[in-house]
Amino acid sequence: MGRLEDAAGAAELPVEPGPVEQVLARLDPALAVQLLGEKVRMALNGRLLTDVGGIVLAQGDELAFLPPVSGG
Amino acid sequence: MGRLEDAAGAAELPVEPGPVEQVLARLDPALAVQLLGEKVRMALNGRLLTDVGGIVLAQGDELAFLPPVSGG
Amino acid sequence: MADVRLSLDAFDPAAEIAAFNARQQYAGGIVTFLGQVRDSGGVEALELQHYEPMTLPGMQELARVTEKRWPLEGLLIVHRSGVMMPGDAIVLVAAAARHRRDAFAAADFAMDHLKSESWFWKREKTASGWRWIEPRPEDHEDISRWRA
Amino acid sequence: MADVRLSLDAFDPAAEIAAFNARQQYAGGIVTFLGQVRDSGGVEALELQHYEPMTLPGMQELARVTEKRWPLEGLLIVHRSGVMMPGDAIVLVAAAARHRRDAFAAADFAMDHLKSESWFWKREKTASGWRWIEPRPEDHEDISRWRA
Repeated sequence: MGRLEDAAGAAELPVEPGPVEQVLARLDPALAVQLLGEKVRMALNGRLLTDVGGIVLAQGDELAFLPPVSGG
Repeated sequence: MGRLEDAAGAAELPVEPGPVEQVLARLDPALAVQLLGEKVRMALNGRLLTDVGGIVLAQGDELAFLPPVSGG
Repeated sequence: MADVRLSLDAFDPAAEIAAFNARQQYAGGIVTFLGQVRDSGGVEALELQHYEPMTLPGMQELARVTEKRWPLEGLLIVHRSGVMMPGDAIVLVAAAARHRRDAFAAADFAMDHLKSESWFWKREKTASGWRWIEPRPEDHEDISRWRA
Repeated sequence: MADVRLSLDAFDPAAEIAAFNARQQYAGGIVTFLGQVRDSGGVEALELQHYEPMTLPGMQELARVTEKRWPLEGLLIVHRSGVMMPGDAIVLVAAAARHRRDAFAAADFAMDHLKSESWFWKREKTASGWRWIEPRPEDHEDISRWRA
């Protein structure tokens, strides 16, 4: 979402299922660095993750990278 | 104004000109006590008085007794 | 710049808000406060009295102080006097500012001062008759926040 | 009880305020906040993005927390998503309560949380193109007031 869409060049990227670490390793390294930025939070199927370690994406799962929000 | 109108039985009382002390002395004593209550402020012709001592009412002057306010 | 009115008749708060908002193209945030006669506690009517020589001048002075304290794009203060029924509007304050915190603070400040430092006297009518309402201790606490 | 909406199209804040107020006969005070795209600084357009699975649920949770914290008679939260022009409404919060301080606090609290803890991303378009807007340090200070 937000500025990360510009970095990714798209709002959504289809990826192969598998452990999150492997999914990220297959992305453009510059993008992966941004997605793993300190202020970026992650949500799996609409639920915030406290720790991405050990998460394995299955077919149909949606992993969202959420940069700092700014509403109102 | 406010509850003091009930005490006075009227919103305005015509009084003889003269020093405020004399004007008050000619009123009903029970009313005078209420008008001089600690929380009552006085205004002469729309201007708040800090001290009523020494004020002399001339013809046409309006002396207002203002109990605690409550707006909104 | 402020629009300050003492209204002797009922006013339409929604129409006032719509008209005020329409003038605020430079504001990022607009805070409005509407005070109305509550339909509860057996209150049949509410009366606000004002003192002609002082009430509106006092409201204008309050607007001046409010505008001096916060950078506002617009300020509206409308206060009723007279007899009101449940549901009737008593007071409307609207503050428009570039930034929202200024709008919130200005509206809050103006309301606290209208409540306990403006020249109005309030009484309500219930089944047991009319009763004058004195300011509550909270009203004085509210206003003391601004003196810090 | 709260009316919480994510609006993908322009909405009319004056009509929303009028409709909300009309339902609040038990409230003594109603505070509304309207945030709109400011006509200044060369901003040609503003875009708010939301994330479908989380944005509206997050707003509903915010309404629940707000209603739990203050005794309210009514609460309205409408937030736009999409591309807006100067003068367009971005967000409307209305809080109705028996007592005015509850209405002020609830509206203020909801706005602080919509600003910096809701799932929206904002960018603005000027002559030099689109630029993402990160939250300002003040936004985090504002929200920390409620944790005391």
